[in-house]
Amino acid sequence: RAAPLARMALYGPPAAPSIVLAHAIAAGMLAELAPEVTLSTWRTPDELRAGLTSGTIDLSVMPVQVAANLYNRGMGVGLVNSMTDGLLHVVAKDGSVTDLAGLQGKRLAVPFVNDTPDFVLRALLEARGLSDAVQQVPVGSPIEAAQMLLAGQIDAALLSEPASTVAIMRGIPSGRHLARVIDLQEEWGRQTGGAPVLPQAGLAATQAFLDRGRELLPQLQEVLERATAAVLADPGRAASDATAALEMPAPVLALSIPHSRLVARPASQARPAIESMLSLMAKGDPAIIGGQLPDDGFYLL
Amino acid sequence: MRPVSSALDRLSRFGRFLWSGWAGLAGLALIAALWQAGHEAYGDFILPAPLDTLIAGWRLLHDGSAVELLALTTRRALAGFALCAVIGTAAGVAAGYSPATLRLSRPVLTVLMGVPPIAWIVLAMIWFGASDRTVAMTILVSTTPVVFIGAVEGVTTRDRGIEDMARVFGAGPIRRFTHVAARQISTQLFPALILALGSSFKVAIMAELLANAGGIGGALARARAMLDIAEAMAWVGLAVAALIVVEYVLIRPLRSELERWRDAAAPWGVKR
Amino acid sequence: MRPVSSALDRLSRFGRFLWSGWAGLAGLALIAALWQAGHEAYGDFILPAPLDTLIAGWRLLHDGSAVELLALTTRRALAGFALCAVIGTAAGVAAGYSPATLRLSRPVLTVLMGVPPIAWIVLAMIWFGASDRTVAMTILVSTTPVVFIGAVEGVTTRDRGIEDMARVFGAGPIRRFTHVAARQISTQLFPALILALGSSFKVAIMAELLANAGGIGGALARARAMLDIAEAMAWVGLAVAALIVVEYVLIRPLRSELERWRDAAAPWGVKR
Amino acid sequence: MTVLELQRIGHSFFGRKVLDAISLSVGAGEIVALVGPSGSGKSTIAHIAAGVVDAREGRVVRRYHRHTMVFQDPRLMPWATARDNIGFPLRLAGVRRGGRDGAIRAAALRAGLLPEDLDKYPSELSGGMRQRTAIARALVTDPDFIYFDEPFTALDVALKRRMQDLVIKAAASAHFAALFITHDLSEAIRISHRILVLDANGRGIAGARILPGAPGSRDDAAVFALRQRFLTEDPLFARIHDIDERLRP
Amino acid sequence: MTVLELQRIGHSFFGRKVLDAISLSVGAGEIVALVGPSGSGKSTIAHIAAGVVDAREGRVVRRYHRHTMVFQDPRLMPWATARDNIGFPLRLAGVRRGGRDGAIRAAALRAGLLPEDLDKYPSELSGGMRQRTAIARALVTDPDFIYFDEPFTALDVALKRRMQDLVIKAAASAHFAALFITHDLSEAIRISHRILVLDANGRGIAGARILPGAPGSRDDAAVFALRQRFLTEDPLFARIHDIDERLRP
Ligand SMILES: Nc1ncnc2c1ncn2[C@@H]1O[C@H](COP(=O)(O)OP(=O)(O)OP(=O)(O)O)[C@@H](O)[C@H]1O
Ligand SMILES: Nc1ncnc2c1ncn2[C@@H]1O[C@H](COP(=O)(O)OP(=O)(O)OP(=O)(O)O)[C@@H](O)[C@H]1O
Ligand SMILES: [Mg+2]
Ligand SMILES: [Mg+2]
Repeated sequence: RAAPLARMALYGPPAAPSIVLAHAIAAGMLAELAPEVTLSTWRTPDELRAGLTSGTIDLSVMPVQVAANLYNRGMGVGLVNSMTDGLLHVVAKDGSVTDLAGLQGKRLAVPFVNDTPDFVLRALLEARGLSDAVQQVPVGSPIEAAQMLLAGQIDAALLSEPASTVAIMRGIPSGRHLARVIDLQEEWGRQTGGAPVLPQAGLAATQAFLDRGRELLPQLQEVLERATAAVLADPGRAASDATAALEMPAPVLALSIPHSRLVARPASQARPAIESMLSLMAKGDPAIIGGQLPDDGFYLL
Repeated sequence: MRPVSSALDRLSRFGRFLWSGWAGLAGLALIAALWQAGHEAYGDFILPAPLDTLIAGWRLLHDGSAVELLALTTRRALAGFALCAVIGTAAGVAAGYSPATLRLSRPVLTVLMGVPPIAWIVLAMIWFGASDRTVAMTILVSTTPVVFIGAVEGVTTRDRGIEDMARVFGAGPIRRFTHVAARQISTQLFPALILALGSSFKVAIMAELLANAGGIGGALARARAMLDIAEAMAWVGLAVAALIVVEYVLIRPLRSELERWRDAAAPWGVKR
Repeated sequence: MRPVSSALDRLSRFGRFLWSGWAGLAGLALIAALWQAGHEAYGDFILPAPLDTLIAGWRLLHDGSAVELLALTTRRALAGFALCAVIGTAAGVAAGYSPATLRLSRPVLTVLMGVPPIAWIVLAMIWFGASDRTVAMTILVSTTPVVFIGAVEGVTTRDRGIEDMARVFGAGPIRRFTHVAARQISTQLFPALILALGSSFKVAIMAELLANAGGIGGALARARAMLDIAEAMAWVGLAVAALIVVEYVLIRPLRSELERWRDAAAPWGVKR
Repeated sequence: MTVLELQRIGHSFFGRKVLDAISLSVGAGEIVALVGPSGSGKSTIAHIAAGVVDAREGRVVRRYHRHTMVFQDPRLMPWATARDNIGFPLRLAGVRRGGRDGAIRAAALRAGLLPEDLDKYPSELSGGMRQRTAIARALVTDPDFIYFDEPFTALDVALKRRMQDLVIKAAASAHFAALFITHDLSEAIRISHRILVLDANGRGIAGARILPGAPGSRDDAAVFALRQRFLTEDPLFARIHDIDERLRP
Repeated sequence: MTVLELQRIGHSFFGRKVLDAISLSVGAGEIVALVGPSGSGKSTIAHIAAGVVDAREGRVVRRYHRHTMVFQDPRLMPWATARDNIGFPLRLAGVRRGGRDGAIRAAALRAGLLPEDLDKYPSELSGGMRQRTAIARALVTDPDFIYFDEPFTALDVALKRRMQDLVIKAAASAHFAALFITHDLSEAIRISHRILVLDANGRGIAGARILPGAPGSRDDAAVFALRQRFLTEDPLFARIHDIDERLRP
C-alpha cells in the first residue's frame, strides 16, 4: 500500500460522475488515501484552467476531450478512468419522436457547440442523411435549450444529465410531459456496431498529483469502482451525499443517476471507445484534441 | 431667516425627490406591464409573471440566506465600485491635466473597453481564487473606463477663467483643484459614477457567476441550473432593488446637493 | 489667404494626430510589456506571449476566414452601435428636454444598467435566433444607458443663454436645437459614444459567444474549446484592432473637428 | 406709428415680482433710451419685448419686421469663430455660406472689427472685441428693430462714438428703431429721441423726458450740460443719482 | 516707493505678438489708470501683472502683500451663491464659515449689493449685480493692491460714482494701490493720479499724463473740461479718439 497524502483536492462539474466522488468522500472510502479530501465543483472551463495553472486541483472529473487536449499540450494531465458511458439524450414531448428519423422537420436545440455532444449528433445525423432535414438551432447553454423546449419554442433539445432530468421534472407541474426520446449512446453503438458507450467524462489527474501520489492510483480506482457500485445501488443515499457539494437538490440527482450510465472503467480498458470518439471529433479539426490521438502516456491505468 | 429659508428649500427639494420617486414608480409599472405582456406571450419558462417573481423574491427574503447573499454581492459591487471610482477618477484627472498621460493611456483604455471580460477573468481567478477580489478586479476592469473618461472630460472642458480668478485670489494649484476644478469636474463625473455603479452590480453578478464565487451570481446560476426561472428572476430583481437603494441613498442626494444651482438657472417651472 | 491658413491649420492638427498616434503606440508597448511579464509568470496556458499571439493573429489573417469573421463581427458591432447611438441619443435628448420623460425613464435605465445580459439573451434568441439581430439587441440593451445619460447631461447642462440669443435672432425650436443645442450636446455625447463604441465590440463578441452566433465570438469559443489560448487571444486582439481602426477613422476625426475651438481656449503649449 | 408696444407688462421670478405695470412704446425710426438703477429690471423688459422671456402679465405688440439684439453679455457661441458668430443670423435666414462673406465683412467693419480678427474664437478676443462681434451680429441682417442692452460699455472712446453715430444715422434714415438700455446718461442724451426712466423696483416707468432737437444735433458740451441738469435738478433722475436713498429700504 | 513694476514685458499668443516692451510702475497708494483702444492689450497687461498669464519676456516685480482683481467679465462661480462667491477669497484665506459672514455683508454693502441678493445664484443676478458681486469679492479681504479691469461698466450713475469714491478714499488713506483699466476717460480723470496710454498695438506705453491735484478734488465740470482738452488737443489721446486712423492699417 502506498503512503497516504496529507490532502487531496477533487474537482468536478455539477453532474453525475461527481456524485460518485461525493459519495466516496461521504462514505469515508477515500480516507485511506488522504485524511483530508475535498470536493469542489467547477462550472466553466475557465475555472478548470485557473485551477490547473494555480495548482489547486489534484484530480478532476473532466470531459475526456479536454483531458486529451491538455495532455497533448504538455500540461501533464493524464486520464485515470472513464466515469460514464454517456449522458446524452434528445429530450422532447413524450411520444412525439421515437428515433433520429423522427426528428425530420423538427426544430432541435443544440447547445455544447464544439463539444462532444455536438460532434456525436452531427455524425449520427450525417450517417442517416438527416443533416439537412433536421433544423438545428444553436443555443448558448443547456439551460436555454431546456427553457425553450419547456416554453414550446422548439420541438426537441439535445441535453445531457442532469439537465434532462431537471427539464423533465419541471415539465410535469406545468403539464408538459417531456421524455428522453432518443438515447444517443444507443444510436452511437448502433452506428459503430459496438457497445453503446460514449466515454464522455473521466477522472483526470494533474501533474501536481502525479508527482506526489502516482502510486495511489490503483487504490483510488479500486475505491471508485466500489463507490460507483454503491451509488448505483442506492441513488437516494448518494444523492443526499452530493447535494451540498454539487449545489443541486438530492431528488434531482437521484433521478439523474440511473440515466447517467455511471462506470469506473480504467482508462486503458476504455481506450478503444475513447479513441473512436476522439477520432470522430478530430475529423473536422484535430486541434480540438490537441493535434492527434493521445499516446500511451495519457492512459494512466 | 436664512436657516429657515434654506430648510424650506431643502424640504421642497425633498418633496420633489419624492415626486420623482413617484414618477419612478410609474416607470417601474411600465416595465412590469411590458414584462407581463412578455410573460403572457412566452410563458413561465421564458419570462415568469412579475407577480410570481415578486412572490419568489419575498420567499427568498423570508427563508434565510437571501439577505446575506444580497449583502455579500452588494458589498462586492460597492467595493469594486469604490475602487473603480477612486482609481478611475484619479487616473482620469491626472490624464486630463497631463496630455502626455492621456495620450499614453488612450490605448490602455481602448483595450480595457474592447476586450471581453472572459479574457481577464481567468487571470483574476488565478490571482485571487473565487473571492471578493476576483469580483472587484472584474468590476474595476470593466467600469473604470467610464469613470476615467468622465473625469478626463470634466478636466478638459472646465472653465479656465474661474480657475484664473482663483489663482489671482491666492489659490495655489492644490486649492485651485479642490475649490474650483473639482466642482466643475463633478458635473461630468457624477453621470459617469451613476453608470459605473449600475454596471458594478451587473458585473458583480456576472463575475460571481463566471468565477463561481457565490453571492447572488452563484444563487442565480443555481436557480438557472434548476430551471427555476422565477427564482432566477427574483435574484436579479433583488440585485436591481439593492442597486436602486444604493443609488438613491448614496449618489443622487449628493448630486442634487451639488447641482442645486442648476435649478436656479432653469427657467420657471422646469424644476426637476 | 483663408483657405491656405485653414489648410495649414488642418495639417498641423493632422500632425498632432499622428503624434498622438505615436504616443498611443508607446501605450500599446506598455501593455505589451505587462503582458509579457504576465506571460513569463503564468506561462502559455494562461497568457501566451504577445509575440506568439501576434504570430497567431497574422496566421489567422493569412489563411482564410479571419477577415470575413472580423468583418462580420465589426458589422454587427457597428450595427448595434448605430442603433444604440440613434436610440440612446434620441431618447436621451427627449428625456433631457422633458423632465417627465426623464423621471419615467430613470427606473428603466436602472434596470437596463443593472440586469445582467444572461437575463435577456433567451428572449433575444427566441425573437431573433442566433442572428445579427440578437447581437444587435444585446448591444442595444447594454450600451444604450451610456449614450442616453450622455445625451441627457448634454441637454440639461447646456448654456441656455446662447439658445435665447438664437431665439431672438429668429430661430424656432428646431433650428435652436440643430444650430445651437446639438453642438453643445455633442460635447457630452462624444465621450459617451466613444465608450459605447468600445463596449459594442466587447458586447458583440460576448453575445456571439453566448448566443452561439458565429463571428469572432464563435471563433473565440472554438479556440477556447480547443484550449488554444494564443489563438483566442489573437481573436480578441484582432477585434481590438478593428475597434481602434473604427474609432480613429470614424469618431475621433469628427470629434476633433467639432472641438477645434477648445485648442484656441487652451493656454499656449497645451495643445493636444 | 408705433412699432413696439408693451402693455402693462408684469413679471416675476420664482414668485418674486420684478416688473409690474410696465407700459411703453417705440415709434418707427425712434430711439428710446431706457435708464434705471442696476437690478431694476431693464434687461428683463428687453427680454420680454424680444420674446426671450414670456411675460406673466400684459401684452407685447410688435409691428416691425425683424428684430435683433445686443445682449448685456456678448452671448457668442464659443465653438464658432467671430466670422461664424457674426454670420449666425444669416445662416438662420438661409443665406448660403458663400453669400454670407460680404455681409459679414461689412457688418464687422461697421462695428470696428478688423478682418484679421474674424478668424479668432471668442476665447481669443478681448472684451471689447467680443462686444463688437455681438454688435456686428446684430447689424448683419439689416433688422428694422434692435434691442441694445448696454451695448457699448466695453468700447473705447472712439469706437463708442463711432457706434453711437452709426445708431443715430441709421435711425435718422429710418433704417431701424431701437430700445436702448444704458447707464451712461450722456450716451442716452446723445443718441435718443426720448429717455424713459424705470422705477427702481420695476414698478412701472417712473417718467419720460423728450430730448430737444434731433439726436446727433447735440454737441458734447450740450450733452454734458443736459446731463448735469438732469442729475442735479430733475427729480425724475434723483433716484438714479442718489444711491443712499436706495440702500436704506 | 513702487509697489508694482513691470519691466519690458512682452507677450504673444500663438506666435502673434500682442505686447512689446511694456514698462510701468505703480507707487504705494497710487491709482494708475491705463487707457488704450479696445484690443490693445490692457487686460493682458493686468493678467501678466497679477500672475494669471506668464509673460514671455520681461519681469514683474511685486512689492505689495496681497492683490485681488475685478476681471473684465465677472468670473463668478455659477454653482455658488453671491454670498459664497464674495466669501471665496476668505475661504481661500482659511477663514471659517461662521467668521466670514460679517466681512461678506460689509463688502457687499460697500459694493452696493443688498443682503437679499446674497442668496441668489449668478444666473439670477442682473448684469450690474454680477459686477457688484465681483467688486465685493475683490474688496472682502482688504487687499493692498487691486487690479480693476473696466470694473464699473455695468453700474448705474449713482453706483459708479459711489464705487469711484470708494476707490478714491481707500487710495487716499493708502489702503490700497490700484491699476485701473477703463475706457471712460472721465472716470480715469476723476479717480487716478496718473493716466497711462497704451499704444494701439501694444508696442509700449505711448505716454503718461500726471493729473493735477489729488483724485477726488476734481469736480464734474473740471473733469469734463480736462477730458475735452485731452481728446481734442492732446496728441497722446488722438489715437484713442480717432477711430478711422486705426481702421486703415
Ligand atoms: N487667450 C488668447 N488667445 C489668443 N489671443 C488673445 C487671447 N487673449 C487676448 N488675445 C489677443 O490679445 C490682444 C489683446 O487683448 P486684450 O484682452 O489684452 O485687449 P484689451 O486691451 O483688454 O481690450 P478690451 O479693451 O477690448 O478689453 C487682442 O488682439 C486679442 O485678440
Ligand atoms: N433668471 C432669473 N432668475 C431669478 N431672478 C432674476 C433672473 N433674472 C433677473 N432676475 C432678477 O430680476 C431683477 C431685474 O434683473 P434685470 O437683469 O432685468 O436688471 P437690470 O435692470 O438689467 O440690471 P443691470 O443694469 O444691473 O443689468 C433682479 O433683481 C434680478 O435679481
Ligand atoms: Mg441688465
Ligand atoms: Mg480687456
